[in-house]
Formats: sequence, structure tokens, C-alpha cells
Amino acid sequence: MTDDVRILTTGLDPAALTTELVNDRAHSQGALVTFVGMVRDLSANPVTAMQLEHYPGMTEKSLAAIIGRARARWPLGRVLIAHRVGLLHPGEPIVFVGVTGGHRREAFAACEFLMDYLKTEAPFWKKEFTPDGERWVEAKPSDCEAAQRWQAAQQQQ
Amino acid sequence: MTDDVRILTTGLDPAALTTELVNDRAHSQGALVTFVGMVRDLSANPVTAMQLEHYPGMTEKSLAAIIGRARARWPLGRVLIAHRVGLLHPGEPIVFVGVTGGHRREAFAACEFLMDYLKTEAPFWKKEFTPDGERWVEAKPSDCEAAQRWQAAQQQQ
Amino acid sequence: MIEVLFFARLRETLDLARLALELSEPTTVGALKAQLAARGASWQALFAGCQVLAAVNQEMADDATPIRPGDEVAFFPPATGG
Amino acid sequence: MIEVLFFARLRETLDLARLALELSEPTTVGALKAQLAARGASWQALFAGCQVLAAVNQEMADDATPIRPGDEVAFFPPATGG
Repeated sequence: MTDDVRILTTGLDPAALTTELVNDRAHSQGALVTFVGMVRDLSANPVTAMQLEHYPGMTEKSLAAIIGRARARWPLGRVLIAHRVGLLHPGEPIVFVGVTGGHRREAFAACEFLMDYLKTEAPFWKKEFTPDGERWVEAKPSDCEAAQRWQAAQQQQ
Repeated sequence: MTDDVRILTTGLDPAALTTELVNDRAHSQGALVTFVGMVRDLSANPVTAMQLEHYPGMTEKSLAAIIGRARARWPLGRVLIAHRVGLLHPGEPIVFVGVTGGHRREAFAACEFLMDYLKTEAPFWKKEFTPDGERWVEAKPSDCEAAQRWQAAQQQQ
Repeated sequence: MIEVLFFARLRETLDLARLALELSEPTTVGALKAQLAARGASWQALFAGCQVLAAVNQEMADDATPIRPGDEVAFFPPATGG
Repeated sequence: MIEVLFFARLRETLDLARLALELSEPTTVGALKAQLAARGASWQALFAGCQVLAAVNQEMADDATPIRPGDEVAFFPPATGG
């Protein structure tokens, strides 16, 4: 099966990636689950722009390792992860994760698993620009807890 | 919030629906989860075509009721369900469910919930055409169990 | 009068998509199923099984659900969409 | 020689993206952190906290992870991508 990890400095197009997975005749599957994370556009907390920094080289390795762990847990068809780096604006897509599978249950589980681990283990860092200045986004404990949830589920198996 | 239920006799385009949800400025949200169900293309079990029958009127009502139940459980942005009826061929999309939310956890849960209930409660029926003849697809017990899983979770709350 | 609709495998087996029935007084889904089962062998086979679901006025119904004149009743197999 | 990389808030606070260090014999991530913390006040503040993660040759590391000549070591805050 083909795994795709794409780090993009511009033009993350969820529609085009969805079409690529839907039309993939080589790995024809019945179910596709996608996740798109976007820069939030909250009037109460205006973020005018966001800078995405990453660790080139380690980013690709860590995402490939996360995909490997998902494949070890569930039978999957295609897995495609695309992540923006550089300057982003409110409403723009930051990340796309798409998973195809024979059944929806594993496609949903794998897509959520990939997002949980991507958020905690892949070396990306967000800086927000606001009218009051710029600030590095702090990691949320809930993201760490989300990744730990899967480890607990694994130990129970 | 806008709910969309679309029963289509042709042209279910997951990419266009994804774009519609990503670009929805009125309900700007940080997370989008989509599910696409497609006609499987298995060489071991060749299905040359599929006929989707439904119960016009009840279909729309039951999908609106399912969306109402999802909204009662999770805070959601947009919910969009599109379902094909009529003649389909292998690889073609049958159903699209898209959910936006402020956080990925509820968007994933709601999207899976909607699919579980759609499969058991919305009045659609599939007939498969194969080289050996035609056959109505039988409901799987696992689809019923999947819907019951959410009821058990609700009772535990 | 009530209108009775059949879908999918039921429609094909009975070769019938809809049926208008006289209804002089309120009945129930269960009573209507018994009445339909008495129409012949293919009806009997369909309505004796537990694989026939019913809706009254486009809401899921069970055997105890009342049917009143003017109602739309539908019979169909378990859903297989999605 | 080893190459030490800094990312995000660390890179900005130290105003330094990379640093080449002499390494005559193998060390560990923990020992390197102690050595860097001794370079000044801003280094001390960063490396004394528990919010600095480390990678050696682009794999996540902890204080016990060995560092050998030629390795690429990186320090950065917890990830906030996705």
C-alpha cells in the first residue's frame, strides 16, 4: 500500500486530496474517513495569521512511524497525511489526514489515532499573530492524554 | 446552524462537498471530519452495478431526526449528509457525511454516530448486480449492534 | 382509506408498490400485517417473518402502532444504505 | 563534533538555530542539557524546565539517551501541530 506524507509550504487542498483517495482504483476500498484541521476564526480571540514551524527530516520520519503504528493496529488501504508549514490565515487548512479501509470502523479509528499522535509527536510548532502581538501556542495536556488513551486500549487487548 | 440533507440521483462529489464545508465562513470551525462510502470493487466478489432504492419523504425525515440526535449529544458546526439513489457503479461514492466542530473529538464521534444510525435507520436499500444475477443486500447484524453501542454509552452517562 | 407502500425486496416479491385499502375503523400495524398475510402464499411468507419493518406516516412503527383512516403505512426490509 | 538544533520558542529565546559543539567522548542528553544550562541565564531558564524535549538523530530521546560524535541533537517545546 502507498503511504503519503506531504509537507506543503502552500496550497493544501482538501478537495483535491479527497478526490485522489476516492479515485484510487489500485486500492479500491469501501470507506474513506478524512480529517481537516483549519485555522480557527473566532471573533472573541482574533488570530490574524499563524506561522507553522517544523523540523525538516524528523517531521517526515515521525509521521511515517505514526502511520506504521496505525497499520499495525488496523487493516487499512491508503493513508495520506498532508501538513502545511509557513504562514497561514484564518480558515485555511493546516492538516489533512485521509484513511481508506474496507470498513468504516477501522477507517474512523485509524484517522482519529493518526491525528492524536500527529498532534503530540510530530515536530510542528504554531505561533499565532494577534492584534496584541505574537505568541507560541502552548501544548494542551488533553493532546497528551488523547495519545495515552490509545496506549491504554492497547494494553487492555 | 444549517443542516443539509441531500438525496441525489446523480453526481455525488465528495470533493465539492468538502470544499463547501472548508470554505463555510459563516460557521468557521477548527475541525472537519468526513466519511465517504463507496461501491466496493472486489475482484473476488464482482459487483458490476448497484441499485439504491429509498422511501422518498421518510428518508429526509429520518436523516433530519438522526442529525437532531447528534446535535443533542455534541456541539457541532455544520452537518451535511448526501446520499445517492439510483444506479451506481464500482468505485462511485454512495454516501457523504461531513461534520464540522470546534474540536476534533466531537467531530469524529458525531460523524461515526451519524453513519451508524444512517445505516440502520434511514430507509435505503441496495440491490447488487453480479455476473451471476441480482440480489438484495442483507442487513448485517453488526450495523444494528453499532447503533446499539451509542444507546449503551448514553445510558452510562 | 389508507395507503400501503412496499419497498425493495417486498415490492419485488409482491410485484406491488402501493395498495389502497378500505379502513372503516382504526386498526394496528400488527392487525394489518395479519390481514395482509392472509392474502396468499407469498404474502404469508413475507409477513410471517421478522424481517419486515413498518412505518406509519413515515415514522418507524411496531405491531402496537395505531393506524387511522388517511394514514400512510409502509413495509420494507431492514435498511442497507450508507 | 555534534550539531545541536533549536526550534520554535527555544530558537527565538536563544536567538540561535544551530550550534556546533566539540564532543571528545560519548555523552548523554541529560549531561548535554546540564552543560548548555551553564551557558547563561536564558539557557538556564530554558533547560531547567521540564518543557524542553530532545531528539537524537531525529528520534525522540530522553535524558539517558547516548550522544556520540557526529550525532544530530535537537531541542524543542512540546509539539503543537495538527
